[in-house]
Amino acid sequence: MNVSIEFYASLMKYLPPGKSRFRREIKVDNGLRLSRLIEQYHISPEEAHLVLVNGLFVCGEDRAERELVEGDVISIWPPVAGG
Amino acid sequence: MQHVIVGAGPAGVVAAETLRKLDPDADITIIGDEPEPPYSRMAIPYYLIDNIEESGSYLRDPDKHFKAQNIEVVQQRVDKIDAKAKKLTLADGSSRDYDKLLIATGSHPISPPIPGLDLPQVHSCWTLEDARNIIRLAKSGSNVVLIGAGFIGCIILEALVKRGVHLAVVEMGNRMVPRMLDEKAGGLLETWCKNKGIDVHTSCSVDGIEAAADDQVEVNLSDGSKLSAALVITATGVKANTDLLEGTDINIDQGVLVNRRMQTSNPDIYAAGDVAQGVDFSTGNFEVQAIQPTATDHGRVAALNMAGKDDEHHGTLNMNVLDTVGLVSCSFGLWMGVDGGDSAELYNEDEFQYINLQFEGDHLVGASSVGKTQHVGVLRGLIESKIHLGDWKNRLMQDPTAIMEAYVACTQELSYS
Amino acid sequence: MSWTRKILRVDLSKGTCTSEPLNMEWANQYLGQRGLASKYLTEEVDPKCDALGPDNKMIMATGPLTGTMASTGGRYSVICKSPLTGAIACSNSGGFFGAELKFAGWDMIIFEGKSDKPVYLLIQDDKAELRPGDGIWGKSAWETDDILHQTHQDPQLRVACVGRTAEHGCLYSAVMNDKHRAAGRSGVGTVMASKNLKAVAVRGTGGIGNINDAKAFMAATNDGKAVLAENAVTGQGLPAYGTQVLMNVINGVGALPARNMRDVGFEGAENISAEAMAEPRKSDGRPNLTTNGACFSCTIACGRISTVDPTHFSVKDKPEYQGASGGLEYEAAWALGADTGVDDLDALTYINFLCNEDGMDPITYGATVAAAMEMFEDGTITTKETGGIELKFGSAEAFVAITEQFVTGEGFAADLGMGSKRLCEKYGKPDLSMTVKGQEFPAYDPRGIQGIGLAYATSNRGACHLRGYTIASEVLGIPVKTEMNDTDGKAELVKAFQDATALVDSAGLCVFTTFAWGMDNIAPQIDAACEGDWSVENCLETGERIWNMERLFNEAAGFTADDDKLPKRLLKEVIKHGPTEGQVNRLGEMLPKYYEVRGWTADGKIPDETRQRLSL
Amino acid sequence: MQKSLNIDPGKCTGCLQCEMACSYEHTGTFNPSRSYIKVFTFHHEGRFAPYTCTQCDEAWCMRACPVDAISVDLATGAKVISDDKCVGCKVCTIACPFGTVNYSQATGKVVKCDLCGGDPQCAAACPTDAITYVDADWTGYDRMLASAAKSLPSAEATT
Repeated sequence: MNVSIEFYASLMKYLPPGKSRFRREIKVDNGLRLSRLIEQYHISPEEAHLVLVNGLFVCGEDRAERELVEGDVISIWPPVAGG
Repeated sequence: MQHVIVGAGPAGVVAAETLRKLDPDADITIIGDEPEPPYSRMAIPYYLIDNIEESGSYLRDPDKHFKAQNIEVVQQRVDKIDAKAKKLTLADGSSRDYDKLLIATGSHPISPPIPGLDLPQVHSCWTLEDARNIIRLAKSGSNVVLIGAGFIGCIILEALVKRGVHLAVVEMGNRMVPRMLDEKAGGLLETWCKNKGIDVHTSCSVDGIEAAADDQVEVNLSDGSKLSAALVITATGVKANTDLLEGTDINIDQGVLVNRRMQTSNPDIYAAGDVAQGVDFSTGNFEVQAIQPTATDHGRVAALNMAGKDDEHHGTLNMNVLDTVGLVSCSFGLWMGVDGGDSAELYNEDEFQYINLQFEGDHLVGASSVGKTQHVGVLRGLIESKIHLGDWKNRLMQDPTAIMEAYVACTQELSYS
Repeated sequence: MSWTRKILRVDLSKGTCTSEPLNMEWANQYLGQRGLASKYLTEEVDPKCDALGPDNKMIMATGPLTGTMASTGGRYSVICKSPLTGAIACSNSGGFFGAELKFAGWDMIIFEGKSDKPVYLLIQDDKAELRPGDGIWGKSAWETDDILHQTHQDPQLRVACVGRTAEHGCLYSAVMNDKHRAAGRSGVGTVMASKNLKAVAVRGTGGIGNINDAKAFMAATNDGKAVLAENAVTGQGLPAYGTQVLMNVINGVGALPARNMRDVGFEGAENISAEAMAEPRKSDGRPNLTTNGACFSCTIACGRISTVDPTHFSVKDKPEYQGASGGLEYEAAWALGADTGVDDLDALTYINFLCNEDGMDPITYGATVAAAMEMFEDGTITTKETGGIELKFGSAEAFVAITEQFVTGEGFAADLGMGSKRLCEKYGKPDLSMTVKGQEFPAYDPRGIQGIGLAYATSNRGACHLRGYTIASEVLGIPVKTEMNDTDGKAELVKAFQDATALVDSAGLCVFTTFAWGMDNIAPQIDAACEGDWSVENCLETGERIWNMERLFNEAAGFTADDDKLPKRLLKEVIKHGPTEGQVNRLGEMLPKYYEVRGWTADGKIPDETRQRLSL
Repeated sequence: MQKSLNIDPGKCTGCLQCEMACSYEHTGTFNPSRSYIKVFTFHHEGRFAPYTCTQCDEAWCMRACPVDAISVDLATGAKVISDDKCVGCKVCTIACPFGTVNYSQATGKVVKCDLCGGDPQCAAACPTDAITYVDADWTGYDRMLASAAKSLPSAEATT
């Protein structure tokens, strides 16, 4: 199935080659779990601080359970803040 | 190898130490004619205000240093040099042989042609002995007249003020320290001194000094005023001590003429310090500078060559730093500027602040400042390294206080790793 | 003890500068900076006074940790009654000015009265005097800074001053210090200019040597610095990406307001994000971001130092704007960018430079331009008012043009200088002003994030994120994640953030430390520096006391519970798409609970028992 | 192996922790105006550069001192000022071409970096490793000496 990944800030280095600044359309196995996808890109649990699926926050405990579906947009940030 | 150094000031001492570093086995002798261990005139003002003991003016620890360095220090006047025989005759009749001789006899204060200078209330301020006399006569509340507001005169101003005397200063030039600072800077010093209660007479000379009642003298000025004084100090300049070389075939002008190796016209005789007319960094001319940093530079270069290292001196930069009753000023190199050069300055009369930079092309050739104590040495660095300032010249033209920034930017890599 | 225990009182009417001892009883109750100066203000100023009249006072105040080795200990605040809101104003700034004031031996300066001629205050250690300001009045803040440095020939002189906008009466002008740090909000610079005070130049050589327990202080500050260094946010995230990293985050979670908060979500967000700032550009291969810079004593160093693309239309013929200077921080990037619909990074950086150079709060300025743009699009404002400028959402050219006009005080500047509340009222569209108590919102939409809406509504200085930054919890998970769209627990969360922030602001520290530090990191540093009891409990109570004192000032100024509200748009107009689709802010669910946890009455008044509990 | 201060301006953020650490070590106060290390800010370039004495072998300050108040700390190689001997004549402040020996109004003496006796506090306080205390044969030190030597022709004469 097709999903989109968006890696921001210092996680941009984990993006596969592509044109867009942050976003890549990728193919993944049906039913892939969110935590597995994060592992596939070698992003450590500490680095994957803020994880959104379709703009909605998914906390650390729920990531192992969360099954991705066709068209999901997964956005990941390292620990950041501002103000 | 026999190295003999005549003169126990900074030039002589640095030369001796440099020689020792280069040649552990040489015989090295310093012969000085003052009845003191080698001392520094720069320290005299601080001795005058009891900040230091006499020993605080010593160039090195007299008990240990020279012995440890195996440098012989002899207190004797040298009467005669026999350059052919390479032999010195001392005042006590003894003699010394040398292989290489360094003349570092310094300079002495000039007595201006003023009637009455021989009165016992009149002293110069040059030697420790002079300082002792000044301390004796400059009692709190007494009147003191200082003739000459040159560098030497100015460095003792604070000491005199702190001793609590009523001080008047008479300077022939139109401003204070005319040979070190321009009119704006000299003017700031004058106002500063007046604010401190010093009676400053510029463009004025002393016509004569006469004895008066109660051990006082009367000083008659060209502007018509008469000043009563318990002590008159003359500080009207110095002259190289070249007497010793009179009668030899060594070339003498304002001082002993030397080449870039500090070598006189006699290849075994060198000269250094106030007595030497060495090469000036800025002009390439041979001049007597009579300043402390030049003396030590001369001493080092002379010693290198005396020890057989072929070292040509790039010239000494004329520079001065002066603390006039708490107002610090300094000048470097061609502070008066060069033809066709650019200059930048900032002047704040209210705050007693001044900085003036002189450029030739895009490098700095001279500078002077008043009221600055931070990073002033970098002016020497900028001038002496002839750094091409590039765009920083324009920035300094806009803001001449950014001297340290200019130096750091031009010498350090400011890139990111 | 760390206070210098000395206050400089400057009577601008009489032209006098006098020294007086710091009220130590108050210092022990209000700590310093925000708290202590607000105490002085409440004691000395009639809350009903004309903010721009001689009866208002302006206080520049440091904290006890300002000027020390405590990380971020370099801050000062400007406190007065605000001309924009009529409420208490307290704007906090970093840079180097605050520490220098402390080194000169002063905890704070109280300016009162009004000078009949432009002046500046020169402080050289214990010597302070007013000098004629003729040579700097009418100059920008940058020019003023340069002129004062040259006049006094001292590279170490630190200058706080106002730009031209404050002189022209713009109601949200900042006090600028060190060229690109600002006490930015609520028009504190306007108050300064109203007193004919153009600048304060300070040089201090005395330093700070009276730390209560120096050994314990060095240990506590070293521990604090280690915590900041090891924390991923303060040790890596902020130095590398700055606050601007939030642009994509807040857009991603569906809470980035756009086009005067008409929309939520900005399609151009990524073009003006921290990541975009770090990308090499085509013209010269350099990124917008030159480096990160620190304020005094700060071991985080989140500051952005940027350059505009020298080929960009805005600066192409202006070499003076082609060098590096203070770059875009998140709030400015949002207000100048997303809120106006402009996604041209170089144009925004240039406009940000102009905000720094002439001292207008970029949040209020951007939001006011955004309100004007919305009224331009609906035809309320036309090119007749704007002097021919097509002030449309998304037009970088129009925005640059109107800003260049604004700083000179010409054309449409007088209208824009009112702020959006007065501007929208003037043109008959009061609901288009996105403000609380007359002050514009920062960059988080309260429809998407509930708690921040409550923080905005109850902020003592009008809409503001820095009075209770619940975003840390609601979006970033610091210290713990709470649900953005929940209202449960938000009253308690807001109160906790408000009180803690009041304490941090009063210590002389930067609130950004709290991404890594808890009160148990902060209290020991204060406790070692200052005499008295600065336990965690006492620190929190002090924060609460300060919050309530500010509220009392506003109450006396005429503010009521009716002012603790959000604009209709945020309560009624739902978010149209994205992850927060369909949401509005549910302030009504949170506000009564908030009054309750604060120990206030149902109509937002502070009852006697709460005053007594807090020794007010 | 003797160590030296190595400064990497590229890592400096301009926070002045080094200046406070230096002044605290030497005066017991947080007081940048009395720090022996100084951070220069290049606003237009967006650069910061800490700068202090490189303890150069040439030791212009030491040679110019008229009263023997500057000596070499044999353990660290630092050129150290003796407050007891310094009379405050300021000759060293114009002799040092790097501008890193300065007169202190507060003490009436000159001051300069003394490497804190081998534990430089500026390096300890620097949050970004822009200032480190490293073995003297490290390339950064060579570069700094080279730049000094290049800029001042006689710098290597007695080394």
